[in-house]
Amino acid sequence: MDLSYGSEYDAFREEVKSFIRSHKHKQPKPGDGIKSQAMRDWQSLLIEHGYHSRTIASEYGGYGAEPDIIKSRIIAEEFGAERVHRGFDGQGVTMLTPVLLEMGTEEQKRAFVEPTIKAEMIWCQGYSEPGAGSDLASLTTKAELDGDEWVINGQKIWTSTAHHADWIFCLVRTEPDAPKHLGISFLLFRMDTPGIEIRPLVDMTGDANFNEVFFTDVRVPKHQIVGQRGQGWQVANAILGHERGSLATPDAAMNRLHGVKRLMREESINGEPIMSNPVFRDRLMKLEGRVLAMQYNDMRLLSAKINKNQDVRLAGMIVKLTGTELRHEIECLGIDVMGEIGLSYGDNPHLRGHGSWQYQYMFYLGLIIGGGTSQIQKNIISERGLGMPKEPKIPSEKSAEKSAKEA
Amino acid sequence: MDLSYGSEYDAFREEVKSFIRSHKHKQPKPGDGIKSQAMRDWQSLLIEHGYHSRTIASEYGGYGAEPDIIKSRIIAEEFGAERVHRGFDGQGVTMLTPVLLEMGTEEQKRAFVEPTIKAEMIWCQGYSEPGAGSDLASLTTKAELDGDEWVINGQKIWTSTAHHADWIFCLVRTEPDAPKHLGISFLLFRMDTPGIEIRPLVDMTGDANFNEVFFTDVRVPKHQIVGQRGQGWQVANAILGHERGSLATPDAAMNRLHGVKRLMREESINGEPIMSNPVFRDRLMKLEGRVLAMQYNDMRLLSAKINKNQDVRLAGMIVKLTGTELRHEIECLGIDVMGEIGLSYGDNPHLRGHGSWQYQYMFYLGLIIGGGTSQIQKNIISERGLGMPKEPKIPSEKSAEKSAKEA
Amino acid sequence: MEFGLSQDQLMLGDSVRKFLASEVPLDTVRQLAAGESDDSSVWQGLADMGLAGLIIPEAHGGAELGMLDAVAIAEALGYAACPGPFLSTAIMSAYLLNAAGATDPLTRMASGEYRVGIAFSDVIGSRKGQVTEADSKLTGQSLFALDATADAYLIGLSDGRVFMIEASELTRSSLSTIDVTQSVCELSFDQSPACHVSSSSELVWQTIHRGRAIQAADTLGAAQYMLDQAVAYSLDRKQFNRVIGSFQAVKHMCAEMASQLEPCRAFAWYAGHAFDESTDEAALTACHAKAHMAEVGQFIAKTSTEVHGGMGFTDLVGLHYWFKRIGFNRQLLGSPEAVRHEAAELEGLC
Amino acid sequence: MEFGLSQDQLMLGDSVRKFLASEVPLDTVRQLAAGESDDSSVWQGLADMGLAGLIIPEAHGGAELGMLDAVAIAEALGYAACPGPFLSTAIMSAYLLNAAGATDPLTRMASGEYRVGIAFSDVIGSRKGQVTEADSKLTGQSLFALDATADAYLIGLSDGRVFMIEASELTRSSLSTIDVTQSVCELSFDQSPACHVSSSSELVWQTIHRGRAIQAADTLGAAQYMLDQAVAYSLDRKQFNRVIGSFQAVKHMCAEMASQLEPCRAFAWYAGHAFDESTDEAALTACHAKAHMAEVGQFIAKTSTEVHGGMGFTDLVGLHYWFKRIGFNRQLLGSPEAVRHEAAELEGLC
Repeated sequence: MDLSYGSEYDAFREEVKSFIRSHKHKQPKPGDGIKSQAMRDWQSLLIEHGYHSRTIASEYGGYGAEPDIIKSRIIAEEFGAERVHRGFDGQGVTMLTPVLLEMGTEEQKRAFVEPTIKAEMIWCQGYSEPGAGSDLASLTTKAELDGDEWVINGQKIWTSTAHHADWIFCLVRTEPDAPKHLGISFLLFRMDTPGIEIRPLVDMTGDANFNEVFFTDVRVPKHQIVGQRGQGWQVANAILGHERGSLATPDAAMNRLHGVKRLMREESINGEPIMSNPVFRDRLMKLEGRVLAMQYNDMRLLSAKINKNQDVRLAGMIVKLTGTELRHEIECLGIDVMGEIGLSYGDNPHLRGHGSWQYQYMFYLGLIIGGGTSQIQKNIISERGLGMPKEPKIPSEKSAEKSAKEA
Repeated sequence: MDLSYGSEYDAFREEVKSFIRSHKHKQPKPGDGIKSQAMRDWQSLLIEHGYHSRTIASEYGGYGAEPDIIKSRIIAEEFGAERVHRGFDGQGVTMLTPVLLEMGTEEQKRAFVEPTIKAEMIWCQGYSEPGAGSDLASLTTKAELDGDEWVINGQKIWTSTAHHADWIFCLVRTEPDAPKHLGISFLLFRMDTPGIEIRPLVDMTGDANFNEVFFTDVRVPKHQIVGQRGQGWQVANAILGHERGSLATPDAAMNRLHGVKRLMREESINGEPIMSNPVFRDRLMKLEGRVLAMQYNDMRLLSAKINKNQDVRLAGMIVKLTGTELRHEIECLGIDVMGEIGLSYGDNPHLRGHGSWQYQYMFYLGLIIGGGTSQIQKNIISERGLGMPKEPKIPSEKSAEKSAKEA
Repeated sequence: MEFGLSQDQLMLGDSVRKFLASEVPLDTVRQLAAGESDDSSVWQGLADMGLAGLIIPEAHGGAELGMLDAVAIAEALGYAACPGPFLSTAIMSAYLLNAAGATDPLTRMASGEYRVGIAFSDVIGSRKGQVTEADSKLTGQSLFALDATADAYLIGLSDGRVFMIEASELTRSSLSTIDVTQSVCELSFDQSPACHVSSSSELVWQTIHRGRAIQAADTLGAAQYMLDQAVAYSLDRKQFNRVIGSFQAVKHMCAEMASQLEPCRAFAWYAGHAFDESTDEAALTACHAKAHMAEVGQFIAKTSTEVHGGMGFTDLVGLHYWFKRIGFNRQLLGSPEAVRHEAAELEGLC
Repeated sequence: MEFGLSQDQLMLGDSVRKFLASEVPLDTVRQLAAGESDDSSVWQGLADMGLAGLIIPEAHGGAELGMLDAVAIAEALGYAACPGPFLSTAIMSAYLLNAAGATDPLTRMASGEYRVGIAFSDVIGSRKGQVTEADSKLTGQSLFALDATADAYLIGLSDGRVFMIEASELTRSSLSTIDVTQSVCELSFDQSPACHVSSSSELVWQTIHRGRAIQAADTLGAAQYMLDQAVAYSLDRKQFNRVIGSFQAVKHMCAEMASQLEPCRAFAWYAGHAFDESTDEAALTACHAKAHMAEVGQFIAKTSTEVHGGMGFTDLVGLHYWFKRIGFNRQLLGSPEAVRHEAAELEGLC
C-alpha cells in the first residue's frame, strides 16, 4: 500500500499549480456558453499546455503526450481543488473522439478530431429511441442507401445538447434483414441537414436537459460512416464503456455529504441546530460510511490502472449502480433535514444551495435510470461479474413468426 | 365502519370468559407433551364446549356448530388475552382435517377425523423433498402399485413432528408419465410401517424443528389414498392455502414490539435506559407504524370474511411476505438494543426473554424462506394480485430431449 | 362488525373520482405548473360537489360528514393530484373554527367562496423569528402557510393560541415548491389586526393531527396512482422482445410496491375512523399513519419512476407531479422523523 | 502509487487460506459447537504460522508486521469462520501491551502458549456494576470478555486505565452466544490482585479501534464466503427445470450483495493502512469500517441464507456459522449505532 504518487510527480504537480495560478483568470465565466469565444480560447490554452486532450496525437490537434494516469489524476485533483474550469467535455470529446481515433479512417480523424476537441465542432449523440432504451439494439431508425446518400427516417430521444450541436453521431439500422445487433451502422452528419427536427424534452426537474430528434428523409453522404456497414453496434459499445463510469464519482458524493453537514449545522428548528438531532446524525454517519467505501474503492480502481496485476473487474462494475443510488440518498437527506424548507424550488427565496437538493435528488433518479437502469446493471453484475446465467432467450415475435411460417 | 361485534355476541363472550375462569386450571402445563393425557383431556374439554373443532360435524367428533367467524374470533381473543392453551393444533388438525372433510371418503372421515382432532392420532406432513421445495410439483418420491399395495421409495424433508407422529399424509408420484402436476397422489400411512427412517434435521437455531424422512420399500394398502390417482396436487393445494396465512399474525408482531419496548425501558447502558436513545426509538416507532398497518389490514381481512362484498384479494396475498419480514426486523431491533447482551444464547445466564430474541430472529428467517419463499410470494403477488405475466416457460430438459428426438 | 368504507362512502369516493377524471385531467396540472391558471375553478367545482363543506355542520351549509369520509375523498384527490385547498380550508380550518365556536365564516367556506389558509409552522417547529401578538395585533413572519390565495389565514402561535387574519391585512408572497398542485406562501405581519379564535393548544394539535391523517390518505391515493401506472406501463412497454412486466425484476418491484401499499389503505381508513369515534389513540394513529405513509410513498414514488425508465423522468407522462405531491406531503406538517418523535412522546416513551 | 495488498501480503493471505481450508474444515467448528473440543489446537496451528505474533516486535519473537497485514489475515479467518483469539490476543492485547511497554508476556504470546483476553466493556459502555480498583486489587464483574480460555486478561476500567490479571486470580464462567467460533466469558473479581499496565485512555481507545478494524475485515471475509456460497448454490440447485441462479430475482439478490460487499474490501484495507501510517483519521475510519461492514454483513447474511432456501436454514450446509459470526462482530466492541455515534463525536459533530 503506497498512496503517494512518488517524488517524480511533485514537479509536475507544481507545474500544474503554477499554470492555474497564472492563467485561471482566463477561464470561461458561468454565463459563457459552450460556443463562446472564451470557451474556445480556454480550450486551446488547456490543450497547448497538455491539460486537455493530453494523449491525443498532435497531428490531430492534441498535446501528444504518452498516457500517464497519475499525471491525469494530478491535473484533475489540482483543477478540482481550485475549482477551475476543466475545459469543454461534451459527448464529442468524451465519446466520439476515442472511437474515431480507434475506428475512424485517416480522413475522418483529420477532419473531425481537432475541431471537436477545440470545441469548434459540437456534437450530440443519437443512440436511444423511444422503443429502444435498455434494449438499444432494437433501434428502428433506418437509413437506406439511395445512390451516394443515406436516407434516414426515424426518431431519437435523450439527445442532450441537440440544439447546440453542429453534428450528430448516430446509430441507424442499415441492414434490416440481419440479426438485430448486426444490422446497425454508425453515421456522422450535420445537424442542419434538411429534415431534422429538434423538440426539447422537459423532465421532472423542470429543465429540458434532453431532446427528441426527428428525422424525415434526411440525406447524408454515403462515406460519413464510421466502420463498416453493420458494425455500428461494436463501434457504439466501444464508447458506451467510457460513459458509465463518470456518472457517480465518490468525490462528488463526499462533497455533497459535506454540504449536508453544513446544512445541518446552519439550519435550526425551535432554536436547535439540526445537527443536534441524533436520528438525522445517524443517517448522516451511515451515508458517510457508504461514501468512504466508494472512495476507497475508487482509489483501488485508480491503482489498478497503474498496476496491471490488480483485478478490479467487479469493483468497477458496481460503481454506477451503487454510486447513483448513494447519491440519490444523500440528496434525500439534504431535503429531509430541512423539513418544509426542503420543498423550496424555482424562485423560492428560501432555497438553500440554489435549490440544488431537490434538483439533484430528481436528477440522480434520472441517472439511476439513464445509462443502463439499475435492473440492467444488476443483470450485468450477476452475469459478467459473478458468472451467473443470462436471462433465457425468449424467441422474438419475428423469428417466432418465421419459424411458424417455415413449419 | 363499525368495529363492534354487536350486542348479540356479548353473551357469547361472557360464556367464553366464564369457561376460561372455571376451567383454566385444567390446561396442559408447559412440560406436557402433545401425547400427554393432560393434552388429550384438555382437547376433549375444548371440543365439548365448542372452543375447538367448532364447526366440524358432531358425527365426526366435532362440536357441530354453524360457522361464525365472529364467534371464532371472540374465542381467539379471550383465550389469547388470558394466555390460555388453545388446544392441540398440529398439521393433522389444521391441514389434513379440512381436506378429508372436503375430499375424503365417508370411511376416511369416520376413521381419521375424530382421533385427529382429539389429539389421539398425531400426523406429520410429507410434501417437500430435497429437490422439490419452491417447485413442489417436481417431487420424485414414487409409489408403485404392487397388487393391493403401494410401494413407496424416496425422501421427504421439512417434516416437523415426524418423531411424534402416528401417521403421515404424503405426496408421492404415482403416474411417472403424466405431466408433472398430474402425476401425484395423496397417500395416508402409519409412521411405524417398516421401511421408514426418520433423521432429525438440526437447523440454525440449534433445535431440530424439522426432520428428514426416508422411505425404502414402504408398503401401504391401496385404499389409503385421498382423492383419485393423480389428483394429489389439487388435494394438497386445497390445504396449502390454510398454512400460509397463519405464519405471521400482526397481533403477535405487536406483542413482540411491546417486548422490545420493555427491553428498552429495562436495559441501560452507562446508566441511561436504552429508551432514551433517539436512534433506537426512531427505529421502534418506524416498526410500530408498520405493525399498525398490518393490524388494520388484518381487521379488514376479518371484515371481508363477514361482509361478502369486500374485495381483499391483494390485502390477503401480501400478509405472508410482509408479516414475516416485519417480524424478522422486530426481532433484530430486540437484539440490537441489547448490544453485546443481545448475543446471549443457550445457557447464557444473561439471556433476556429466555433467549427468544436471537431464536425468533433466526426462526423468522426460516419462515421468510418456508411456506413459499419471498421470491415465490412476489411472483404470486405480481401475477395473481397485479395481473402481470407469468415467468416464460423454459422447456424442461426431458421435453427438450423429447422434441430433439422427434425432430 | 364491518371494517371499511360504507356504501355511501364508496359512492362518494366514486363520484369524486369520476368528477376528477373528467374535470381535472393532467392538463389542469400542467396549466397550473405553467402559471396559466390557478386552482380557483377546480376548487369551485369541488365545492359544488359538497367537498368544501364536507365536515361543516349542516346548520352552516355543510354536509356534516366525518373524517373517514374525508379520508375517502383525500385518497381520490391524491390519486388525481388534484389542486385546491381541501386540506387547509375544508379540513383544518373548518374543523378548528367550528370546534372553537368561531362559526361565522363556515357558511361561506362551505360554498367555496371563502378560503381560510393555515399558518401553523410556529406550532410544529419554528425556523426563525416567531410571530408575536400584542393587543390582537400580529407581528413577524410565517413560512410555508398553506394556500397562497386564501381569503384569510389561521395563524398558530408557538403557545398554541390561534388568530384569524384577513389576507388584506398582511403581506403575502407565494413560495415555489416542487409541488405545483398544493400552494404555499410566506406571510408577513406588522402590527396586523387579527381576531382571536382559540387559546387551546389541544385544539390546534387536534387540527394538525387531522391534517396529517388527510395527508396520509392523499399520499395513499398518489402512491396508488403511481403503482397502477407502473403496472400498466410495464404491460405495454416492450424491450428485448418482451413486455418489461414479464421480467421478474420488474414484477418484484411492483409486488414490493403493492405489499407496502395495500396495508396502508386499512391504516388510512382507521386513522379517519379514530377521529370520528374520538378514540384515545386518534392522535397517535394520525402520527403513525402520516409517517408510515411518507416512507411507503417515497419508496413507491422512486420505484414507479424506475419502472417507467426514462419516460418516468420526463414530463411526457407527467408521473413526476405525483412524485412531487408525495414529497410535499412528506415534509409539510412535520417530517417523518419529527412525527415519529411526537408519536413516541404521545406514548410516553420520551 | 499502489492501493491494495502487496505481493507479500497476498502470499500471507493465501498461505493462511490454504492452511485453513485443509486444517480448519467445517467439522472443526461443528466439534466446537458440540463442546467436543476447544480452539487450542487451531490456535497453536495459527501461532506456528506466525499469526499469534503477527504485530509483536521481532525482538519479542513476533513478525513485527502491521495492521494491513492483520486485515488481510482477518479476512481469511472470517472467510473460514476460524476459531481462536486472533482479535483479542494477537491484535488488541499484543498492541496494547507493546505500546504500554509491558513487553514481558509478548514472547509467550507470539509463540501461542499464552493468551491474553480482553475485558473492555466498562470502557465501551457499561451495563451494570463497574469494575473498581484499589491498591492494585480489582473488584466487580466484567461481562462479555473476549476469550473464555485465556491465561490472563486486560481489564479496561471506565476511566481508561488498564490492568492485567492472571486467570487464576479471578472467577470465570464461559458465556454462550450465538457464535461458537468466538468465545466470551464473564469475569468476577473480589479484591483480585492485578497489575497496572496503562493509564492512557487514548491507548485503550486506540486498541479498541484496531479491534474494530479487524472485526470489519473478519466480517468482510465471512460475508464474502456467504456470497460465494450463494452464487455456487444457485448454479447447482434446480427448481422449475432451471438452476435457480438463472432467475432474475436470484441474480439480482447476488448482484446486490456483490455491489455492497465489493467496496468494503478497499475500505477494510484502508482501515488497516490508516493505522500503519498513523494517519489522523485512523480511529474515525475504523469506526466507519466497523459500522458499515456490520450493516452490509447483516444484509448479506440474510440474503445468502434466503438464496439457499431451506438448506440455508438447516445445519446441513453449516452456512449459519457465518451468519452468526457476522452477527457477533456486529454487537461486540460497539453496536453500529454506538460506533456511528462515536464517529460523529470524533468529527466534532456532537
